[in-house]
Amino acid sequence: MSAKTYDKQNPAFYALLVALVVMAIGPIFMMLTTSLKLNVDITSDTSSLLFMPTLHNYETVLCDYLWYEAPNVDYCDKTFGRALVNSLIIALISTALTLVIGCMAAYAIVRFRFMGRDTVSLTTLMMRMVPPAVLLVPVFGIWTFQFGLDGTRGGIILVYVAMNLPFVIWILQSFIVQVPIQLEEAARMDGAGPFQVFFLVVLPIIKPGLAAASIFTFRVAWNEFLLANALADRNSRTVPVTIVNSLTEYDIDWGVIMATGMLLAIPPIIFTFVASRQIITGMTAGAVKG
Amino acid sequence: DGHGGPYAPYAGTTLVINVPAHPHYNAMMKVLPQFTEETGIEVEVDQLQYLKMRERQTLELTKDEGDYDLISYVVFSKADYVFADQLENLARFFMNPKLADPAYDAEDLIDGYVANIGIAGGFKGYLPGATGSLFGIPYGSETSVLAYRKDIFEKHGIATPENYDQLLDAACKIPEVEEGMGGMASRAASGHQASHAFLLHLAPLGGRVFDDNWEPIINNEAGVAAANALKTIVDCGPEGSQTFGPSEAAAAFSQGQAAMFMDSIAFAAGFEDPTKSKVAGKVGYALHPEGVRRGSQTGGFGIAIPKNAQNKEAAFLLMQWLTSKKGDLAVAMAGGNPSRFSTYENAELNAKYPYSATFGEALKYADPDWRPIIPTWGKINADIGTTMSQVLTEGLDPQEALDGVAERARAIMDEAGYYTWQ
Amino acid sequence: MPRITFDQVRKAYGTVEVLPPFDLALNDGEFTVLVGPSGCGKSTTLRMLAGLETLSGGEIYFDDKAISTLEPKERDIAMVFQDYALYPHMNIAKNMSFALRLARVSKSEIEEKVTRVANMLNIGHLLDRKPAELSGGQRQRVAMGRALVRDAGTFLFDEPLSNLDAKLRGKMRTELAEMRDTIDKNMVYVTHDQVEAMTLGERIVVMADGLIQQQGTPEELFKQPVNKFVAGFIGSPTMNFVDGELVDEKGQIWVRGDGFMLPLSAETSSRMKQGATKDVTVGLRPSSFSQDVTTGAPIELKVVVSEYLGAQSVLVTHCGAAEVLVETQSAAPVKSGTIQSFGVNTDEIMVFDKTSGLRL
Amino acid sequence: MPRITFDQVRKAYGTVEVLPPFDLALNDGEFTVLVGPSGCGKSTTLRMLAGLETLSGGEIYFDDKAISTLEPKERDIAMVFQDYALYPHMNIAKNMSFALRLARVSKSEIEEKVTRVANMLNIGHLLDRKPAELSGGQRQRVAMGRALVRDAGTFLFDEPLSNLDAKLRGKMRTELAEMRDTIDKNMVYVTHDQVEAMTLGERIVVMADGLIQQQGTPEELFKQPVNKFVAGFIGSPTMNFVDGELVDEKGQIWVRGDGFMLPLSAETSSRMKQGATKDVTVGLRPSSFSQDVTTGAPIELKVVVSEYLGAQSVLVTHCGAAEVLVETQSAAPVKSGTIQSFGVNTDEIMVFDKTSGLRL
Amino acid sequence: MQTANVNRLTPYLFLAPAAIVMGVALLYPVGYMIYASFLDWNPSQRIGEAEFVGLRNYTKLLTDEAFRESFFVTLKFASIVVSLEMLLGVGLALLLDRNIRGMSTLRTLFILPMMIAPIVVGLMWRYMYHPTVGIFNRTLKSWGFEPIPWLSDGSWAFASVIIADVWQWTPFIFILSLAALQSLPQSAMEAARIDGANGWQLIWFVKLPLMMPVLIVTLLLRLIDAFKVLEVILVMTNGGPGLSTEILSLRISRTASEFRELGEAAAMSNYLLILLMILTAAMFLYNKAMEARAARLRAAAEADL
Ligand SMILES: Nc1ncnc2c1ncn2[C@@H]1O[C@H](COP(=O)(O)OP(=O)(O)OP(=O)(O)O)[C@@H](O)[C@H]1O
Ligand SMILES: Nc1ncnc2c1ncn2[C@@H]1O[C@H](COP(=O)(O)OP(=O)(O)OP(=O)(O)O)[C@@H](O)[C@H]1O
Ligand SMILES: [Mg+2]
Ligand SMILES: [Mg+2]
Repeated sequence: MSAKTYDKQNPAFYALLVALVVMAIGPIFMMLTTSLKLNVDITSDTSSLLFMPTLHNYETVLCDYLWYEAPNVDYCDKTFGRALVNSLIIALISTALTLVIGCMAAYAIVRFRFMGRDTVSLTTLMMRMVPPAVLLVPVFGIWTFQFGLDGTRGGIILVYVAMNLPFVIWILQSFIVQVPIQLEEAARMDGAGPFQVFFLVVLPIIKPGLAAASIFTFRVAWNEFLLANALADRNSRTVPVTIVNSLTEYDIDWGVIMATGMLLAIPPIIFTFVASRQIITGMTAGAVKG
Repeated sequence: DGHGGPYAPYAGTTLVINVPAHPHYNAMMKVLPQFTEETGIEVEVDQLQYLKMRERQTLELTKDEGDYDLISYVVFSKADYVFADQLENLARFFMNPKLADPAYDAEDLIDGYVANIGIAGGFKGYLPGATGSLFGIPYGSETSVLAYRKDIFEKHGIATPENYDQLLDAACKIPEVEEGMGGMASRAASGHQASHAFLLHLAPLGGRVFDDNWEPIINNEAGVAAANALKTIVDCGPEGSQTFGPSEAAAAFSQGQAAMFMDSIAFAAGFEDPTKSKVAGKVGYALHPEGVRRGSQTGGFGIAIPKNAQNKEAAFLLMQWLTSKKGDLAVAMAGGNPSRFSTYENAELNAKYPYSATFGEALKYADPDWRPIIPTWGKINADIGTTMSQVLTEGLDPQEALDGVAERARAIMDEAGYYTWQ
Repeated sequence: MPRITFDQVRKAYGTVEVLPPFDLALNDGEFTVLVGPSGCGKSTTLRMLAGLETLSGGEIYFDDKAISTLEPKERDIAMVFQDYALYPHMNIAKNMSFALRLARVSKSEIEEKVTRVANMLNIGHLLDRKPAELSGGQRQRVAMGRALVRDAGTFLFDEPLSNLDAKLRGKMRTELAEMRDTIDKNMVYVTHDQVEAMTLGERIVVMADGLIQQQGTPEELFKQPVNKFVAGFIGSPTMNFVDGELVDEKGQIWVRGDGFMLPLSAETSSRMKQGATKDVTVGLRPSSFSQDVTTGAPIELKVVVSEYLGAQSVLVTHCGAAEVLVETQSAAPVKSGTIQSFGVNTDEIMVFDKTSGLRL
Repeated sequence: MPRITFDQVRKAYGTVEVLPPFDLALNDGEFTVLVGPSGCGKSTTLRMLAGLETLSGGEIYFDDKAISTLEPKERDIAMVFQDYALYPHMNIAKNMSFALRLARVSKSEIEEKVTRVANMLNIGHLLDRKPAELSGGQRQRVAMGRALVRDAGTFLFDEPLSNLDAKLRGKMRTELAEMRDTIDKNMVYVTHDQVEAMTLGERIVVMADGLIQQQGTPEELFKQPVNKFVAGFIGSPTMNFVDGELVDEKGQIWVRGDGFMLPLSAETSSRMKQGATKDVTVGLRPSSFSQDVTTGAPIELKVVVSEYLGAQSVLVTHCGAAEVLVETQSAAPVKSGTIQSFGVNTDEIMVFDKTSGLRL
Repeated sequence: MQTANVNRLTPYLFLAPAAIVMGVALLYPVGYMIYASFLDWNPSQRIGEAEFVGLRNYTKLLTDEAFRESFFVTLKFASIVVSLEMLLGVGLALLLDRNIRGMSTLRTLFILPMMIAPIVVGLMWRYMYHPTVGIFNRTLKSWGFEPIPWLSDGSWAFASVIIADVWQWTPFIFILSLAALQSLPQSAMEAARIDGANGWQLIWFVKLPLMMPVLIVTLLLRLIDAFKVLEVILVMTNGGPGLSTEILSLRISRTASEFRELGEAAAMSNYLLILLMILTAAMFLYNKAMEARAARLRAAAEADL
């Protein structure tokens, strides 16, 4: 691979490229710098790139988790740390569950010709169309009065799994159809039962698809606000909910908000860097073959 | 464990209360430990942005068993909650000798607030009257005052506005004489904020949304005058005023971009905090200027016990403790907004917060009928808000705008059955 | 090593009957090749035998035991797939031992078997690699090894060579032929390539359109095809078919067509006499022509294209309107466009009923 | 129809030189085939000619005009790609006329040309279809048609048949051969299949590892290969190579090896005498053996596998330790495991230098 | 025949978890919602207490000016953002479809905007659009230009909202188009070059048509999401000024929580759903028909050889 050659491009092209990159990540960079500024610097008229970076805002956000007493945090809102833990638990568990369940369903649909791929694709698109704002009240009502799941992490996980399933099934199908059926037949000849075939042969082979799907599920489960806001009680609240709740009418603390925003953005950013290749294949597989 | 008296049976109970993220309730958080220490009752606080809090409560109160023992509600939620029979009538508790504190002195509570926030079922359904009863107690209630830059006003020899003419003159004069500074920072963002800003001027200028027969009169002269006043203020205000929510407006003022700010008293503490404000110490406070009458905002929050609460008695005890003379003073000293006349008269408080006297004075003019607190208000409020926003940003004619609002409001009221008896 | 018997087995997908009821008996220890054009139902037959496909009717017996409802793993069968179907995420050792591991064979035994088979197939040094890191031929051997390691009674092959390039295919074919001679198991081999069928099969079953056309040894099929289909299918280049009519001239029967008149051998003639058909199709193998006109009945053909291959040439010629392929052992290319005379070996002329296609 | 000359053309990807500098001249109007094993640089050569790949050095001349910096469209060439490269979104008519439309040829002329070529290729009825709606062979013809319609001076083909199945490939090959004879253009054809090269090429250029090994007519290559590589590459089944040594016995030169001793023909001998080498590799074509022992020098071989093909058999035999393929015109299968005697046509024996591989 | 039974049940076993979860937690609430659109239901009521009003919510909406306005805003918003994003995304992809070092890193960077929570994106842009402290107006001022009323003027606010959405979602289209481009058959491109196509002709006649299937799916996905944008606008403008940025999903959410009219909100989203479904179904049917035709003709082609 080291012998791979690249075309030479003219400098204008690179200039354009730099401009595009700045446009794409400029706002994120700005969020980062703002989160490192004191409020006085943020709201002062005189803008400058020269400022004293400070971790003050992060101290405020994470006050509960500091091993030292932050000197300038006058009032500690303990909810952020808890929300971070909730977000992680909810996002990870719902992602894992969605993948396993979705993968099994996609497999059944592809292999056993249950209903057409089209039905699933259509359902997926339809489900994507339902605005969460509308689902909110029915979901709350059902979760509360019929399932008794309100306020629990389990309840939130259930919605997220359900919300993400259609899309995951859709994406994974295109990966599973690519698994040669002969592999499964070979495994059957080798004496494997249906579940052995699935877990020992199919699942390991579609790992890239799983990775791609996981990123999308994670993104939704991590960022979702409306349903989490309705379903979570104070113990199961997630980070987006806490962010919105910290926007008071009386004083918007941009520094703290940007710091929270940064903290919220970090996991997806890491995810993106780790698995960017998979995201692309996943998206394209889903889109192109859908 | 040593907690005697009325609190003994409830020591060890944990109450869960739901309150907004608001300076007053931040102050409350500072006094709660005192309550726990005195009574042995633990309190867990769930703090939310107030509109989200309202959404959450709407859902929460429909449950059979609620999470919250005590809720703080936005004043206009009173109509919804009471109408849906989701709040406890406080009579039950005040009648209970084991719970009611004889020294409570309910008369000391600011009556405008009690009428506005606490009582339902009387005149027009949401005002006191022979048929009314008490469902909540004001806590963190607010009225509007005029905050202005003493230094700027002095520099240019402008007098503190006493009436609307002076106010509007000052608002537009300042940008001319003080470069880069707007006259008054006001809320104006589309929706609730613009509506709020409009109502702020409607009452003093003699207007009402409905007359006593529920006919919309928002489009009468007073209404148009209020709209024009708001437009003048916003046009002469600091840059970008048209999208200001209260926080941006307050920030504009505290960063020195506006010379006046007329809004809730709750902002005062922020202006005086030198870590956040550049104008600390330079701000003077005055009564909401008079139009054809005085009529300042009644708003803010009250506290109530949900029907589906699980520790109602203990919740009542907390409620009573918080709104008692002692509790009110404590929260005021911590930076909250008192709800009792006696607190405003307290010398200690006045020493710490010099503006308290002005606020106490302002409260006498708090107008309980500042806005109609009826279930259809949400829709009408939103309509006023978007229409006002159009007046402010798209040059829609105020009369035309308000005529439209009136027409739509009438349709809404009609549908809701307000004209059944006519 | 059971004796395998298909008894009135049929297969339909929905309403489409792809295999009408048929009987087939495979002798114990024999290497049987199912051959036929694409889509004729060879794979389906094999897969029913393997248990990967259900029967729509009839029964398959292993000796006297009906097995049609058994799971694949209960049939004591190993199978080599067309595209090898190696598990891409397992290395070669794991691939080969998968079945044994599922069957909970002891570690040491697995190790021993895998090593033995791998060495036999010359892939012992590849055991740690993943399938993607192997060449086509190596993968082919692994696929074979995976089947062999199981030591099953019956081995099934579904076109195992068709994914290889021509050179490798030839080589693997030879290896398979050697293996056929050393391993004494039931082997059923599916292919659509008649060369493979001829070189590998001890017995060949020719299928077309879901019907068994003929079964027999390679020689029988080549020399005594029962119909035009088999005659055309077996042999390369394919047999030429030209329409003609039978002419009886003084006891000697001739076939006459557009541009030729050939005498039939005595043996063929004798059979002809019984049939009343006059309109026939004449089958001539490209190898039946000789450039030495004296060695047979003379015929004149116009050479259209000459494909020079070194040791021999294939000539595309026209005989009247019909195209006729001729294989010559020429030492030099033949010029195209010329008219050449050939001698036809009359013993090798075959005559088919023009309508039914049956050999007369 | 320009005369095409490669002058010291070379190609490197990064630091890897895939084609060292080489010269090559293609005669005007000739059908030239570039043939060689996979990866030897055939496509690269063709693509440099087409202008799809830049040269790393040297120059290509059309007659006397240097063209290496011209865009493909300025070179007056048409190309048929291995995977046909039809535009999937255009119907066949549009596909064929694309180049003409880009060149702003008038509608009526386009129509006329497309119809003519389509009819010639027998795809006239498909003009409204999209490529996805065609079978492999039809697509192949469309690809050809797209090139033909352009009436370019030079036609390039990059393995145009390799995506077809064996039967269709044979058929298309014949059609191509017919076309070759009717269309008088420069044609450069790339393939790795020596059969295609032999049957199609008027001139064949054999490449290996980026080097041109030999060029010449099919017959020259078959009969007079310059080295072991060409000898082994051309001809099917491939030539057998066995190590041996030259023995001079009373003026008659023999090659002796493990299990054989064969006399060389006078002509070969005469050349041998000049060379001092004793250790040689003997090349024997499978077709040089005859079952009739009297027709040549006798040799005894042990038959390991017999591949019966009907008209002939290919025998895999052992001569000492070496494997030797023998092609026989047998009427019946040969039993494997037996030892057979053959006569070797000594005229066809070739001798190669054991180390350099050059033919002696 | 126990094994046979297991076999017949296998597909159901694999499907069951997904079916149960989706049925219980997705279809059921959606059905609930559809039912709700026939009710006069405020969120303080339980569904059983709500009054059945038939189609009243639907007919009322038809005459509701604010709804029509916001329907129009939605269409305007969706069509503008989607066309802008398609234009930019595809254009960039065509531009950047080159063999350059670091392409994968670049792609990763371009993905970042869409991985960030909508709430955060809204806040970020709201901060940048801030009339005084926002980076845009600051920069404008420092260069001596008039500041722009980003969010305080109806048309500007609409533009601002579009800019934010374009920022966040152009990468999505860019990446899909780039992937599509890079998987196009290379030889078709070469064939076109040999056929004499120049750069633009290559793009116009070959690349774009070949990317079309991917572009259509991308367009569909984007369109659906554009109809659902909520949090970003909510945070940035809350629909204002006036109704200038009040897209339907925002209005739905406000109708549910501010106006407390669940039935009406449900009816609104059903309107939206119907619109989207018509679009999608049309596209699907068209695709199906094309595929079927192709398959039929190919079968015919194989047969006649
Ligand atoms: N699942 C199926 N549904 C309907 N028809 C099928 C199915 N599988 C196979 N067929 C049909 O059954 C017939 C026989 O198929 P089979 O795969 O056995 O052919 P084959 O002889 O193996 O061909 P090939 O040489 O191409 O592999 C074909 O006509 C095929 O179209
Ligand atoms: N873009 C490239 N970068 C580096 N090496 C390349 C590139 N393209 C081709 N090569 C190398 O150049 C050599 C010649 O390739 P080329 O495609 O010409 O072979 P070929 O003779 O056409 O083979 P085939 O018959 O497989 O098509 C090969 O070794 C190949 O690996
Ligand atoms: Mg098959
Ligand atoms: Mg090549």
